[in-house]
Amino acid sequence: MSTGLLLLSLCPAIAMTDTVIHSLWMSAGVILVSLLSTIARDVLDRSSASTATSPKGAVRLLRALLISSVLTAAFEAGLLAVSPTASASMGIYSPLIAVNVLVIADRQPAARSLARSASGALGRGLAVSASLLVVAIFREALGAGTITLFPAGAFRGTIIVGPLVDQPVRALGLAGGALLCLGYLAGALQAIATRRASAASEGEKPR
Amino acid sequence: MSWEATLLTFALIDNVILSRLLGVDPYGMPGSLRSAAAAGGLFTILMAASAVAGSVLETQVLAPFGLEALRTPAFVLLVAAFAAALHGLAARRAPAMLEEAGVSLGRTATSTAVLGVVLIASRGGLDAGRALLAGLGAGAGFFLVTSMMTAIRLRLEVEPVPRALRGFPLQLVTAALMAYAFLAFDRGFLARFLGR
Amino acid sequence: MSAPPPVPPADAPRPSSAPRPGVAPHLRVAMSSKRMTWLAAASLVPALGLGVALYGVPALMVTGASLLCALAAELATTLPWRRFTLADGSAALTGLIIGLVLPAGAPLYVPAAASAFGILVIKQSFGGLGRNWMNPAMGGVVFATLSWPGAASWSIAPLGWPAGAALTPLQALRAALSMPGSHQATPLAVLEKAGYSFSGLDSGVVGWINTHLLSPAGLALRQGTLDVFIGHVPGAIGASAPLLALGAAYLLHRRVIRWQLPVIYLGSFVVLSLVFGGLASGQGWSAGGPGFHLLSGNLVLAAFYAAPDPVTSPLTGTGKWILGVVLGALTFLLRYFGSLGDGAAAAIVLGNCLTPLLDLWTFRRPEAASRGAA
Amino acid sequence: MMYPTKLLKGGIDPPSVTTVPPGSAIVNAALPSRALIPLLQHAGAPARCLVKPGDLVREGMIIGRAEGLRSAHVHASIPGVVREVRPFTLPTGESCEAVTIELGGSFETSGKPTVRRAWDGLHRADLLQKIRAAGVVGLGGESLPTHLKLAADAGRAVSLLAANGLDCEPSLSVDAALLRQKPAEIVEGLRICQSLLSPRRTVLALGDHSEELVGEFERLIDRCGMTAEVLVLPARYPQGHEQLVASAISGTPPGADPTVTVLNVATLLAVFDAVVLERPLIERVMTVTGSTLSRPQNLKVRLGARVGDLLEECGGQPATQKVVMGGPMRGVSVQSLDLPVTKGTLGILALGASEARAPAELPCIRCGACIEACPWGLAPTRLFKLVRIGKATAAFREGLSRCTECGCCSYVCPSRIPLSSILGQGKLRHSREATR
Repeated sequence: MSTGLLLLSLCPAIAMTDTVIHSLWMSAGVILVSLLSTIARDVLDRSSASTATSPKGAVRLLRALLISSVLTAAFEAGLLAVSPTASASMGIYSPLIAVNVLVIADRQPAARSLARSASGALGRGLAVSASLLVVAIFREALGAGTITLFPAGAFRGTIIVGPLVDQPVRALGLAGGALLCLGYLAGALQAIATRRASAASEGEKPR
Repeated sequence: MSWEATLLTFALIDNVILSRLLGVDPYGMPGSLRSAAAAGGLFTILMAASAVAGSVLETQVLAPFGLEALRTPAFVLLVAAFAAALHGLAARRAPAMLEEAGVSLGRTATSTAVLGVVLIASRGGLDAGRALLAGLGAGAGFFLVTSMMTAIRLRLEVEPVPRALRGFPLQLVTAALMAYAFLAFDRGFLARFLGR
Repeated sequence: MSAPPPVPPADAPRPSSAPRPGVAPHLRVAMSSKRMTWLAAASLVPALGLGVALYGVPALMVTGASLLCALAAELATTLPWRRFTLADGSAALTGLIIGLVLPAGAPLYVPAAASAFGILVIKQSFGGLGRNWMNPAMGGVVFATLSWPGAASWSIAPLGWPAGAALTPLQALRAALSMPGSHQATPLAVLEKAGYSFSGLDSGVVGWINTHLLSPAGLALRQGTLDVFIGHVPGAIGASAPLLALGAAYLLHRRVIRWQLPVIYLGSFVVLSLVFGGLASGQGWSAGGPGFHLLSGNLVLAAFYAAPDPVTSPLTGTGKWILGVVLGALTFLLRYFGSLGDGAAAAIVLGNCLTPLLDLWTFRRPEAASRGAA
Repeated sequence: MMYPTKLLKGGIDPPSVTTVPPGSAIVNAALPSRALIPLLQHAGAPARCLVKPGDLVREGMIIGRAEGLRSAHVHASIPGVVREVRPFTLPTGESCEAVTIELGGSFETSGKPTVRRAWDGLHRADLLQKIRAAGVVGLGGESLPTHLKLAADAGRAVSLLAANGLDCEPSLSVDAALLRQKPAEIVEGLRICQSLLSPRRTVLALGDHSEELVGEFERLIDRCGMTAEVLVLPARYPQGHEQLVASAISGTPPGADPTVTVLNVATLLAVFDAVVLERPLIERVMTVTGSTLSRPQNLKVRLGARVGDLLEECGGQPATQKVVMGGPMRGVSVQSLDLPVTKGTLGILALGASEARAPAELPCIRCGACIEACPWGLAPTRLFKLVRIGKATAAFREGLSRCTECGCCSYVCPSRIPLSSILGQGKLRHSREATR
């Protein structure tokens, strides 16, 4: 998955990296919706492709929006049922998944088989959640001095990160912190990509 | 909320880009001040229109008939519809502006910034008038911040910045620094400023 | 980095008799940007000296921490690339300014973090000196203030006060204004109520002036006027307006900084305070005390050492004028209504966000040039 | 003093390297024992060589014939024998043939009583022919053959003829000295040009350091019954630039009016010599100065004389680290003292160690000093960055074409960035791209 694409999909989701648990919920939403919507669109495409009237342009966009938004709504309902607090804290950002996954999908070349496109979607979702998780851990650990997970048995759900909890770097927990972390994450990804590219081009032209 | 409070909140304090983290995307960077202005205008109109429609939809349809579950699809389609309408209008009335803005229907229709404003306005339970102000304020804030970020980017273009950070990463760091700067305008400031 | 100038290096092999090469022009101005930076740093030493005299070791600790951290951060981001940039002095100046802007009571991680953020994120991420668009010192301070609002404004009692924590004049004023009823008080009256112990020097001088100069005119200065003026009140380490102005005067004389930006900045702030300041403290129109707000806090330092920073201030004269007014207005708003520190640093970084726009707007290209990149 | 309104914006007042005391006489340099005369001393193509080794040449005899439109004749500056004719590279980098003449034989013109020839009756074509035959070129630095400037094409009337009495660079005082010592000849030369161009307005522009000469020149102009104004401009660099002088006088923006003709006073003197004395251009006045010279002075030098000899004549010292042909702002630093002086040599600077050191470059701090200094209203700080990242074309869109490489930006830059030379490279690169 290309760096630019990953970043593009991260941008709206990055707001939910103030705590680790939020990032996990967001990741779940992105994975689910992108996977299912991709499958649905793919199926529809293939069926309509057989008939001569393949929808295009605005119609196509409308259909995609419809699919992803309905799926998102379903996810929201599910989240509300599972954990009302989580759905409350997701606020306006869970509905945004609808347009978000669509933006990603639109920039993907059409895959040859259904399995391919599905696995592609899954891969994208996983990449996004991994990045979200990294940013979230970094931000919450430094910005709040905690790492919030599920309460499970004796474990009360939050890990305290040493002395930071007393004087956390609050600025990293703020919106700016999210942009900052995403920025340096993007830098790292870009550096890796360029290194790969230069390593690849090493063969033909020595520099 | 008083009308000026609404306007200032959506423009400065809860800025779409800097505080809500909507609308920074690696493909959507305007290439010049003119195109930033054009895109800003386009988005402002779109935000205002769909925010109003959104609040009406919320208060007249969704809430009374208990259709909150359908909120997301409704708003998504609403924004898309308005985007399509606006594009059609602009293509006929102001093709130059549309050209300058350089945003495709796909991008406006799926713009997280616009949808975000609609959602915030409706969840905040703003009436139509306030929603209009909210949309205008958000648009103004979007316009201000994109212009500043564009100017900074044009300045960085000619500088030998670190290779790893060139381009979008620095755009994000820039946005982060601006976000910290704009935090000087917080709710306390608004309260004291409009309070007396 | 950038391509080398087309001058063969001075140590290039050449016949000893033959003259040296070199590109035109063959004359250069004496003042180099490096010397400018070091002069600016040197001109801050008097203010630092008074700070140390007033607050003792803690002041040294805070300034030292910010200074060392700034230098370390600069080294860490340059040495791996075989570059050494400490000599240009900008890192040292940044560290020094951060130290002077913070109060002596701040725990050491505050100056350290401010310097680190200023150098690493604000400056070096964009390629180092001259490429950053935000002032590293002020940006770093804003970052620290946002992260630790309390710790970054812990001011302690200066020399001749009962030891311990103490409110800065602005904090005292805000506290007083926040509680009802005390609106009619002038700043200095508030300070007296807040239990400020003014120095003997102050009472002596003020008393003398009142009896010998003002009493005939039926006027009188309040207790504490002198202390506030010279900065003998709890607050930032480098808050002594007269000493800062002294250093700034030297810089202006050597043309290291130009007068436009600071003067317009302070001027517009004073005008706004005179006209609207009273409203903020509930005293009605044109009843504000600009003197108090001008002298207490970091406004003077920001106006002379942060605003005219060439890297982050507009290129054109028009741009400087506009920015000056904007900065004055922002400082006024944030100081009277805001809650982020005393507003000076925040105003500067907000101004920095505007500067690139001003450059694009105010630079008129010659007729020959068509509408170009910008 | 009342200046015209439209003076240059920006510009600089550099401390001049120890300059010639004002009002000191122009000294005749010793005759060179051998003269090395390049056949390219003008704008256009090199002149074609007319002599071969062993030939005897008389003083002022033509040895190079103009080739093509913008080319000019070259004459023997001393009598004697042609020793060799060899390819030669000028300090500017261009190459051409150069004739070496060894002094010998007798002088026809020098030291003989001069005959003044009346020219009022002459036809335009004859006047122009005389000027062309004498190989007169612009002596203000640009070296364009003067007869081209004076051959005003019929139809378009010349709006302004300006005599430029401002030295084109700081610490050069050629024009100031000539104004003091040859006022009558200069006015006569101006009258000749006026009769050729019949401009709507004729102005003699003086630098403010020769302000006291205004009265004298007005008297001279009245006496010879011509209509011309005398104006004083500030001698702030680069006010002496042709276009800036013109715009200061006419009030139009620089380069806006193509029908303006500006001639530097040294050129006017050459025109006078060519027409009235019928003497070719074989010698010129130049300022030889610098911190390491004990006797800086304005020398009248035979073309082809050796730079080293001239420096010694002015008390050159071993302390000299850097030698510049031309002025401190635009001059070319030379590697060898054996180079000859040419029609375009405005002066010679001998600089000491402190001035010769090439300062280390620091990062641009965006102080904007270069923008304030640029007389053409450009933003060198942005242009040089564009050029360095290879966007010369973008730089042109932002006005690089207006740059004259006057050097003001480099002079004021506190980060010691060689702005003007970088912009120069940018112009070259762009022209190459354009041709490609």
